[in-house]
Amino acid sequence: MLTVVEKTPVSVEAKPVLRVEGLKAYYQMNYFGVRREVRAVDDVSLTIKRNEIYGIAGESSSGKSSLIKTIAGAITPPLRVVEGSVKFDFGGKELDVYAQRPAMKAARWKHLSYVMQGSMNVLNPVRKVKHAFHDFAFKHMGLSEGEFRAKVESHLQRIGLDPRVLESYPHQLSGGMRQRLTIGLATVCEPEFIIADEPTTALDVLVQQDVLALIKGVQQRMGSSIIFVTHDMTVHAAIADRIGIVYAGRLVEEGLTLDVFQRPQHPYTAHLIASLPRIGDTRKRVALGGKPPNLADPPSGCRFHPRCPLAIDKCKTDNPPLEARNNGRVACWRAGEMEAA
Amino acid sequence: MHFRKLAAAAFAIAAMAMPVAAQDFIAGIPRNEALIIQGPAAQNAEWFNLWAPGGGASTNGNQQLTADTLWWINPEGTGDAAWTNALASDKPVYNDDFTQMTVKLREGIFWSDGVEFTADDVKYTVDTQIAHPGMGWSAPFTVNVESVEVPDRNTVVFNLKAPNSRFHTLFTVRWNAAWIMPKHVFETVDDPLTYAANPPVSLSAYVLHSYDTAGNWVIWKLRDDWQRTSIGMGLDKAPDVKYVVYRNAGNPDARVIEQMNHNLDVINDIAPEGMFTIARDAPDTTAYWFPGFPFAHPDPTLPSVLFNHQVAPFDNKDVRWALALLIDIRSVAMGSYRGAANLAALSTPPTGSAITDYYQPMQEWLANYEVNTGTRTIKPYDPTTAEQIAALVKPQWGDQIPSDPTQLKAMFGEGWWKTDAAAAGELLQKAGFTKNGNQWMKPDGTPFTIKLMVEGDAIPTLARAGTIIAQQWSMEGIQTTVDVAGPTNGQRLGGGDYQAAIYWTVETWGGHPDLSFFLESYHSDFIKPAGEIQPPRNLTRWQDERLDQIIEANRTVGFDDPKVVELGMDYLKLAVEEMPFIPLMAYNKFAPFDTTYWTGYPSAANPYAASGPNWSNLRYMIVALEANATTP
Amino acid sequence: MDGFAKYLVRRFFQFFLVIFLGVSLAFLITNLSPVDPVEQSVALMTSFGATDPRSVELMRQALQELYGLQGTILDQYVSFWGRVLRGDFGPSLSAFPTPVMSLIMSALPWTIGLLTLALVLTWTLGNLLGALAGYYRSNLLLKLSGAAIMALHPVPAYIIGLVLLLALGFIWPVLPISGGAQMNLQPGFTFDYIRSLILHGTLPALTLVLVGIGGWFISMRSLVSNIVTDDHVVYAELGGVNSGKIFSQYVARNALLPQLTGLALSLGNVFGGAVITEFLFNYPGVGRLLIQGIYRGDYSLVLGVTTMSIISVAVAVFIIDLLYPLIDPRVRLG
Amino acid sequence: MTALLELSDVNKDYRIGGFLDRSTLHAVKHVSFTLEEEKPEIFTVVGESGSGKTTTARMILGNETPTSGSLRFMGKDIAAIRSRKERLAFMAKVQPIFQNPFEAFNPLTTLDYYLFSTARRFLGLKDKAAVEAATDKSLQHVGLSLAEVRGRYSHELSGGQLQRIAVARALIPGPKLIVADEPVSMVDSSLRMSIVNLFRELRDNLGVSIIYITHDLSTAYYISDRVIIMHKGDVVEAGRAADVLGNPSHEYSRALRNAVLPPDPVIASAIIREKLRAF
Amino acid sequence: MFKILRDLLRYNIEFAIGFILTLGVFLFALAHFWAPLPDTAIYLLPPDMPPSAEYWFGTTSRGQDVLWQMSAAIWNTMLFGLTVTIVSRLLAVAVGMISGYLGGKWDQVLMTINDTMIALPNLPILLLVYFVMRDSMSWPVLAMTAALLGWNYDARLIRSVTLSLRSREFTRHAVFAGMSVPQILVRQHLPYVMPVIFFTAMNNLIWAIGLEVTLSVLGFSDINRPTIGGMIYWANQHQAIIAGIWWWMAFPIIAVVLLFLGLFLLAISVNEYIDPRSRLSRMGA
Repeated sequence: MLTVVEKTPVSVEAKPVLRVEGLKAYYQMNYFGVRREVRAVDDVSLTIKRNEIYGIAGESSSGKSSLIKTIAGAITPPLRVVEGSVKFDFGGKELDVYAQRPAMKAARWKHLSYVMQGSMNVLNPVRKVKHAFHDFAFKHMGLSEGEFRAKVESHLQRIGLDPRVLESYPHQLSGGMRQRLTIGLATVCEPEFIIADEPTTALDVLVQQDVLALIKGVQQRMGSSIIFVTHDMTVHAAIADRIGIVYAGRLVEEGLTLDVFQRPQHPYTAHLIASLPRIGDTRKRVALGGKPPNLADPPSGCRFHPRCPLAIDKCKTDNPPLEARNNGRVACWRAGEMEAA
Repeated sequence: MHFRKLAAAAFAIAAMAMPVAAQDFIAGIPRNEALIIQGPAAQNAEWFNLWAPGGGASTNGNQQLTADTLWWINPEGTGDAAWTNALASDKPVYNDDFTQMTVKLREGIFWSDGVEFTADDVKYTVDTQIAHPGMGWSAPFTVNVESVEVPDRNTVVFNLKAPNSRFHTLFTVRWNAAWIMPKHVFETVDDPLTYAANPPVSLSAYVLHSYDTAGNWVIWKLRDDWQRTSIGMGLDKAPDVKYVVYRNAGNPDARVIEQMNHNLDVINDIAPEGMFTIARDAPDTTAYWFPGFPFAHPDPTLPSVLFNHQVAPFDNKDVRWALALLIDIRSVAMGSYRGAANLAALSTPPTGSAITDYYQPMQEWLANYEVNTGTRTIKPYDPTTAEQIAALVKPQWGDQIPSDPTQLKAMFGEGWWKTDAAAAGELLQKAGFTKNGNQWMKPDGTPFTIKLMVEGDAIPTLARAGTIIAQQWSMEGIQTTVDVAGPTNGQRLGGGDYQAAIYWTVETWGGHPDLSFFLESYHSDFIKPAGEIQPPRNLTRWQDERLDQIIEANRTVGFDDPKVVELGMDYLKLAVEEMPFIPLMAYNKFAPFDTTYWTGYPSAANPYAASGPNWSNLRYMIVALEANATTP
Repeated sequence: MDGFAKYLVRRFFQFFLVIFLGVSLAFLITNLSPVDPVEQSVALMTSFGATDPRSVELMRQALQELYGLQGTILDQYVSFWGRVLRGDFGPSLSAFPTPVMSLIMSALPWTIGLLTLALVLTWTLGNLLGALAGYYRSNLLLKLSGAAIMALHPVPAYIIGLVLLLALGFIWPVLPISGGAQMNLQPGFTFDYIRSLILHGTLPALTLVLVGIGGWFISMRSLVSNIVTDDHVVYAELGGVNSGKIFSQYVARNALLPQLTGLALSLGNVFGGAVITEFLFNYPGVGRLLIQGIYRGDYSLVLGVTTMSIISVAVAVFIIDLLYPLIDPRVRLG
Repeated sequence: MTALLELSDVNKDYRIGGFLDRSTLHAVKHVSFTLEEEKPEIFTVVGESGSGKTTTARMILGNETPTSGSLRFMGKDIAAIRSRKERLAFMAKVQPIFQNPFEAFNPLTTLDYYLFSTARRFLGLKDKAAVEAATDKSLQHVGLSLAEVRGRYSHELSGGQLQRIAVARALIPGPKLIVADEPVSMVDSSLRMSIVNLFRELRDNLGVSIIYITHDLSTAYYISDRVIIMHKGDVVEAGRAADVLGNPSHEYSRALRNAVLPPDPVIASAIIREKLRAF
Repeated sequence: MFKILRDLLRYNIEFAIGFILTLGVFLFALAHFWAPLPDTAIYLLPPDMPPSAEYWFGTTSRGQDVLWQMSAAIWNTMLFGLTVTIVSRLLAVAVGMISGYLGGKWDQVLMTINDTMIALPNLPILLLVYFVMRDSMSWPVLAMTAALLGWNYDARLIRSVTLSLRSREFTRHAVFAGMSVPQILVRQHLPYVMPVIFFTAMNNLIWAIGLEVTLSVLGFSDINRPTIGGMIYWANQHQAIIAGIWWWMAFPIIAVVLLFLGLFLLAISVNEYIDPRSRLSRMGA
C-alpha cells in the first residue's frame, strides 16, 4: 500500500482561520417544569487552518450538528452557548462569533458561508433560483446587475450547472442539481470559510462522488477552509485532510485522515473503522453493543465506558482529557494500550 | 414608511369627512324647503303602481302624496269635523235598500300631467280592477259591484249586487282606500298588473321628484298647479313644504340620532326610551302629540291578549275572565310603555271619537258591572287606574304629570279591571280547575300552561307587555312562556295556530263611531275550522249568536245613523261579558317631530291629522306645516 | 384522454354536483318555510283597510294563481331548475312582479363594492399585522396591536357597528350613518358622488374590517411562526440576507399562499351580503334584501340570493383550485 | 419445490405531472423472480432512488397493485386479496421492516403497543400473560427482552434497538417472508452491522426469507444470497451476490459498483482526485 | 391530571392568566344558580339604575340586575357555544379523518358533501330552519343546526393532516401490526389532529356566539332565556345605548371579551402542551 501523503501545504506561521476554545453549548429547556439540559457540545476546542478540509465524524445525536451550528453562529434557543468562544480570522481580522454579532452578520457569505443539510428545503420554494443568488451574494460583490448575472452564470458553469437553472424553481431540479446549486451559492463569493453539514447524505450514490469532487475542487481553487460534518466515514476518507471524532458531545479523537483510519487511537474510532463493510469481504463484523449515550444524562467519567471493551474502573469515574499523541489528539485513558494492540 | 403612508391616507379621509356636517344634507335641495319623513326600505324602489299587489299600502309617500279618492276620515277627529269630502263634493247618497250609491264629484281637479279628473276615472278604476283579479281592490269590487254608471262627468252611480250600507267605505281613507286610477294612463297599458307606473301621475298636491333605485329614499315635490287638487282647493296660500323626503332612516337608534342631528323631521315609531331620550336631550327642537309625558300618539288599534277560542280551555269565558283578573295593568303599562299607555277596558280603541261616543258614556255601566265568580259577585272595574299610574310615573316626570283626574284620564285612559287573584281563583275553580301547590291544574288534571305568542321585533312594546303578563300569570300558578313568532306572527294568528297572543284584532275608523270597519268580519259565517286560514280579523275565532245579530243589524242601518252607536254599545257590553280577548290599551306610537325647520305639527290639542307618516292623512299635516321663522 | 383534461372534467363535474346539491338543499329548506308569501301580501293589502272577508278569500285565490304557487313541490322544483338554467329566478313575491334577478342586480353593486373593499382591506391589514407580529415577536407595538385585535375578535359585529355608529355618527358626528350615498345625488363618476359613496361606505366598511381582521391576524401569525423555523428562512438568515427581504420574500410570501384560498372563499361569500352590517347601516345591499325576503316569505328572493351565493362560492373555490398551481409553483394538479 | 414468492413480468405505471407536463412513469418494468419456500435466503434488491425497488417492495407487501403481471405468495395472487380476513392471513406470513425506525414507531405511542397488537391480532391471543410471553419470546430472538421495552417510547431507544424491536415485532406472527426496505440506512454505523447480522440469523435459525431492499452495495455484498440490480424500473442484472456485486457485467452495475467509496483514505481520495481531474 | 394542571399553572404564564380569567368568568356564570331572583323575572327592581354599590353593574330598563342577568346569560350562551363547538368538532374530526384516511370513494363522497356545505350560506339557512321549526325551536336544536353548518371548513383541515399522516411509515407499520382502522385513527392519528381541533374550536366558538347574537339582533331568539344575544335584543328594544343605559350592553360584552381572552390563552398554552413536538421534547426526545 502506497503511503502517498499528498498533503496540501499548510504554513505553520499562518494563523488558523478558526479557533474554537472550550466551547460548551447546551440545550436548556424548561417545558412545564420539566427542566432539561442537553450537553450537545461539551468543552470542545479545535483549530482549523487555512486551506484545509476538516471532517467531523460522529453518530446521530452525538452533538456534531450542534457543534457546527454553534460554530456558524446559527443557534436558536433553547440551544445556548454556555462557555467558550468561537473566533474566526478573516484576512487578519479576528471576529468573535458571539461577541461581534453585527460584524459577523456583515461577514456572512462574504467570508463565511454555509451548506446546509437537506438541500431540498434550503431554497425558498416560491422564488426562482436567481433570486436566491441575488439576495445572498449581490451586496458582497460590488458589481452591476449585468456583471453580477454574468459572474453567477460563469460560476455555475464552472461547477457543472447549466445557467438556465437560475430561471427554475427549486422543486423543478433534481436532488443532485439542488445540492450543486447550494454549493454554488455557498461558493459564489469565494469565502474563506465554508461550513458544510452532511452535504452528500441525501444524494444518490452515483452523484455522491461528483459532489465530493466539486467541493474538493472549489476548495482547492479558492484556497478556503471547510469544516465538514457527516456520519459517513467513507466520505471523510475521500476528502478530509483531518478528522475529528465526536462522541457524546465531546471530541474524542482528532488526527490526519490517514492516521485515524490506519491507526485509530480511541477504542470508539477503532470500532467505527472496523465495522465498515467493504465489497469483496464477507467476514463477520462484530457490532458494538450497548446504546448511544443520552446527552441529557451522560455517563460519568469517559462517556464511552459503558460500551467500551477496554474500559477499566478509572474510565467510569474520570473523564480523560484530549491530549496530543502521535501527531493527533485523543481522549482515552487506555490510548497507550490501544497503540500496543 | 408604511406608517407614514397610512397616516397620510387617514388624514385625507378625515379631510374629506370633516365638511360633511356643513354640506347640504340633500344634494341640491334647500333643507328649509324639505320635510324629511321616516320611510321604508323599499325593495321595489322603481315601482309606483298603487293598484298591483304589494303596490298599495305603500309608506314611501306614493299613496300619501299622490293618491286621492272620494272621502277621508281623520282617525283623530270627532263628529263631522273628522269627515272630509275629497274628490266627492258631498257625502255618499244611498237608495233606500242600500243597493245603489250615487256620488257627486268636484270639478276643476286635474291630474299632474294636465288631464282633467272625471267620473270616467272612477268608473275605470272599478271596471279595470274587476277585470283583473289580483289587483288591490279587485276582490271587494267583484263581491259588491254589479255595474257603474256615469250619467254625467261629475256623477257616478254604483249599482250593488246586494244591499250594503257601508259600500262607500271602500272609497273612504282612514289609512288607505281604493285610490282612483288615471284612466288616460292605464288605458294605454297592456297589463295593469305589471305596469310600474314610473313616474306616477299624481292626483294630489305633490308629484315624484326623484328616488333612490336602492330604495332608501324618495323625494316628492309640490305641484306647480297644487291648487287644482282636492286638497289644494281648500288652501288659501301655497304650502311652505316644497319637498317631501321619505327616507329610510334605519333602526330605532339611528332614527333618534338622525332626529337629534336634525336630519329627520318626522319619526314613525321608536321605543318609549328613545322618545324619552329625545325629550331629555332635545326638548327645544322637538314637538310631540302630548306636550310632555306620555308623548305618544294612540293609534286606533287595540292591542289585546287574544285567546284562541278553538283551543281549550280558552273557549271558557270564566277562564278568560280569570286571566284578565290576574293581570296587574299598572305593571303592564309600566313594562310596555314605561307608563305611557292609554288603557282600554272596552273592546274598541280609546281614541278619536270613541272617547266621547263610547268610553265616557259607558263609565257608569262599567263601574256597576258585576262578574259572578261562582261563589260571589264582584265589581271588577277600577276607574282610578289613571291616578295610580300617574303616581307611579310622577317620580320620574314630576310636574309634567297633572293632578286633574280628567286630564289624567285623557293621558292614561278611563280605567281598567282591578287585579283580583282571589276572584280569578274562584272563576278557575268554577271552570273545573284545581290548584296543586302553586300550580293550577286543568279539569283533565294536567298543569295549566300557556304559550303566549308575540311578534317580537317589529312591535317591541307588545313583546314587552307579553313578558310582563306571562310573569304575572306564572307567579299566580299558570306557567306562561313567551313565544316570539316574528314574521310568521300574522299567519299563525290567521291560521289559529296559537293559544294566546298579544296583538290587535280590533281597528276602527277612529274618527267615526261605526264599528263595521272590523265588526263585519266577526260574523260567524267567516269562521273557519282550526288550522285553516281566516280573514285577518276576528283572530280569536269568537263565535256568538248575539254578536251575529248585532252585525246583521248594523248592516241595515246607515253609516251616520244614531243607531250605529247603540249597536256599538251592545257589542262592547257583550265583549265585556264574554271577554273574548282582553283589551289592554291603544297602540301608542312615539312619533316625535323636529321643529328646527317646521312648526304647526298636529297634537292632542290640535288633532287635525294623525301623527305618524304611515297615515295617508299626513297630507293634511304637510300642507299645514309652516317654516320655522327662527331658522336661518 | 389527456390527464389534465380528465382532471378538468372531473373537477367540473364536482363543481356542478356541489351547486346542484347545495341549491337543491336550499330549495327544500326554503319550501319548508311556513311563511306564506300570499298571506304576507294579503295581510299587507288588508291590514289597513276595511276588509270584507269574502273579498279576502277571492284575493287569496287570485294571488295564488298570479304567483304561480300551484302544483306539487316537485313540479315547482322542476320548473325552478328550468328557470335557474335560464338565469331567471322568477318574479319576487314581495315586490311582485319585479324579477328577483333585477332586485339582486340592483343590490349587488352595493354589496360587492362595500364587501370587496372591506374584505381586501381586512385581508391585507390582518395578514400584514399578523405576519409582522409572527416575525418580529418581541416588538412591543405589535404585541399591543395584537392584544387589541385579539380583544376585538370575539366582539359581535352588531356591537362593533353600534359603537362606531354612536361614536362617529352621534358623539362626534362626522360620518353619515345610514344609506349608500347622499340623497338626490346623481349616480355617476363625479367627484361628489364618489366622495359621497366613500363617506357613506366608511362606517360599514370600518365595521367589517374590525370584525374580520382578527381571524386573518391570528391565522397569519400562526402560519408565520411556523414558517420562520423552515430551513429556507433559517438559511437566508445565515446568509445575511437583510431581514426586510426575509420577511417579505421568504416568510410572508409563503404564508400568504394558504390565506389566498381563504380570501377566495370569502370573496365567494360576498354574494351572501353582510347581513348585520347592512342591516345596521341601512346599506342597500344583498344582505338587507335577503333579510327582507325572509321576513316577507319571499322565497323566490331568498332562493335567488342563496343560489347566487352557492354558485359564487363554488366558482371561487373552482377558480382558486385551477389557479393555485400558477400561484404556488410547487403545486401540481392530479 | 414450491414457490414462496413468485413475481412474473410485473409492471407498475404511475401518472405524474400536472398542468402542462403530464406523463406516465414506468416505475417497475418486467420484473420476475422467484423465492423458494424450502430454501430461505436473503434476496437483495439494489438500486438508487427512482429505480423501482421500493415500489416492488410495496407490491410484494400488497400496498400497491401491479399494472400488469402477477405476484403470487404461496400460490395466491397478492393483488386478489380483498377481505380483511385474507389480508390478515397474508400479513401473518409477510411482514415489513421500514426504513426509518424513528418514523416507523409513532413517537407518541409506547413501543409495546405495536408488539401486543401484533400478538393479539395474528396469534389470536386474548390472555395478557400469553401475549406478553409471545412478545418476550420474539424479543429474545433479537437479543432483547420485554422488560427492556415495556412502556418505552421510541425516542428513549437508539435506532439500532428500535430496528431490532421492529424485527421482533415482525417475527411474532411467524412470518415466512420479511420485506426490509432500506432497514439500515438510518441506523448509525456502529449499530448497523448488528441489524445486518440479525438478518443472517433469521435466515439460518428461523428459516425466514428476507427481501432486502437497499442502495448500499457494501452491506448487500455482506449478507446477500442473491441480488438483483434495478435501474429505472428495469432489472439490469441478477444472480448470486458475489457474482453480481463482485464482478458486475452490466454497464450500470459497474457504475454503481465504482461509485462505492472504500473505507480507505488512500483509495478514496485517489478516486476523488481522479474525478477532479475529469472536470 | 391534577399534576398537569399544576405544572401548567406554575410554569406557563399564559395558561395561568387564561385559567384565572376563564375560571373567574366560569364561577361568575355558575353563580346564577344562586341568583336571588329568577333570571326571567322583570320589574322587581328599580329600572335604569347606573352601576352603584347596591347594583354593581346597574339595572336594566326591565328592572333586572345586570350582574345576575349577565351571569345567567354567559352561562347559557357558553352552553350554546360549547355545544355547537363540540358537536361540530366531532363532525369535523369524524369526517376529516375518515375522508383523509380511507380516501377513494369515501373521500369523494364526504368531500362533495363537505364542499356543498361550504357553499351553503349559513345565515339564510339558519333563519329558514328557524322558521320551519318554530316553537319546537329550542336552543339545543339551534345548536345542532349551527353545528351542522360549522364543521365543514375544519374537516378539510383535519383531512389534510390525516392525509399526510396516512403516508407516514408508522401508519403502515400499525397496519402490519394488525391494528384496526379505529385503533389507528384514535391511537395513532388523533394526537396529531388535536392541536388543529383546539385551534379551530376557538374560532368556532366565536362564530357560534356571533351567530347567536346575530339571530337575536334580527329578532330570532328565545326571549325567555337570558343569553348574550338576548340581552342585546332587550337592550335594543329599550334603545338602551341611545338612552344612555350603556351598562346593559357594555358589561356583558366585556365579560365575553375576557372570557375569550381567557379561553384563547388556555387554547394556545394547552395546544403547546399537547402539541406532539413539545410533548416529545418534554418527554426527552
